[in-house]
Amino acid sequence: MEILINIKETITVQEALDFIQSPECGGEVIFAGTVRNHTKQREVLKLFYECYEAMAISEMQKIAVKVQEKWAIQKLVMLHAVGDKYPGDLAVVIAVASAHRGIAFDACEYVIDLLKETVPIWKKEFFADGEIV
Amino acid sequence: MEILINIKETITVQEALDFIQSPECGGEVIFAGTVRNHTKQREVLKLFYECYEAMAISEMQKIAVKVQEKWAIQKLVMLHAVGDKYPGDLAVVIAVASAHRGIAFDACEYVIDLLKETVPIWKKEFFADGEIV
Amino acid sequence: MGILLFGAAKDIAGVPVLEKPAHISDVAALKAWLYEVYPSLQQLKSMMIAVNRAYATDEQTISQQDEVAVIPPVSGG
Amino acid sequence: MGILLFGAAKDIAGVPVLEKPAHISDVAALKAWLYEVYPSLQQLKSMMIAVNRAYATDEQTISQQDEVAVIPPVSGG
Repeated sequence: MEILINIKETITVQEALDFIQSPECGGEVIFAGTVRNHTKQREVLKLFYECYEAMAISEMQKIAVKVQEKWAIQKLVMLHAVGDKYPGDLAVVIAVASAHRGIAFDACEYVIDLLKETVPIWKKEFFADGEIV
Repeated sequence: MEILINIKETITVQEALDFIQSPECGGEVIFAGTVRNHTKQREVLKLFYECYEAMAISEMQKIAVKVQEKWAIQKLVMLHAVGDKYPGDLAVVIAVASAHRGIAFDACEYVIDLLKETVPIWKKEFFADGEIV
Repeated sequence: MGILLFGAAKDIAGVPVLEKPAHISDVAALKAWLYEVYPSLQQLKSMMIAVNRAYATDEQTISQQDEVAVIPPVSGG
Repeated sequence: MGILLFGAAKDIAGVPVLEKPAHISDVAALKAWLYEVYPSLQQLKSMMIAVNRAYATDEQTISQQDEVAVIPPVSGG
């Protein structure tokens, strides 16, 4: 399995596509998480993502190892943005390429679920009403 | 639910992204199906996709209606390429945007599964050994 | 209107459109006639008939104004 | 090495790094000390300790050379 893991200011779906698309794989599943302009009906101005980068990369690598143990996936991309992010901005991109689409869906969902549970990245929400959580 | 359905010579993931990304939705799931350079260990030179376009569009609309009945999806894109397609070329793109990622994964997989079952599109495989199936 | 043929059905018949005999008035009769004229159609894993761009049951009637199509197993995606 | 603080834990402590008292030799003792010095940390839904960039159990020992971090509930993605 080829793996691309990256944490940086700005991420794009295109760089994930560029890495996973290949004539060997038939099915690619991509999850893109974007900043929403509301959380539970409250207007969001921006998010600020911080991360414990060395450990975050290590935890992402552990997720990749688990994926490899579970499924025959050819390529896996995990990208996470950090810093100030505004509504509509990309926060996370997960991309999986496989010969069989069923396992690509399963693996992609598994990765984003696990990333949200284990990878040390934190967001602060700046609401329009002035609160910061 | 906003819907984009298109059948044409060349499709891109970007046009699906442009349609579904919005500050209202948090999660986007995209399936991209590309032409593989092999089928069951046999080298593929190209595929030729033909379609019964008017009925294909109608069947895709029926899928969209089913999706809408099942899940709270904000946006749905179904793109299919036709004509000669070579290994690495995009054949199909499904994209779903939703506030909740779980249903976006479910809906996206449902759409591609159903599309492969019901939409009148046919591919001819041109193998390196000369056979056409 | 004629009968549209696609994919493997078109290859077997060798033409993209067939003239529909006037006596055929439902899907079951159309299928029987097609299998008789082109026995190789029986090799298809499935053969659906679409009437006015929607999958039709065997019981569905066909009039001269209907758009009729022969749908071999689809293989998009 | 110092103790790294992130997210809500950093906000509660008001600093990104703390000096680790020399007498603390395992994760359980570190947690107890943190809760004593910063009682507000008890309001966190969870507080994990990472030792050398991996989640640690309460029993894990900590030496002066280890990289130790306080991990409040993560919220990436």
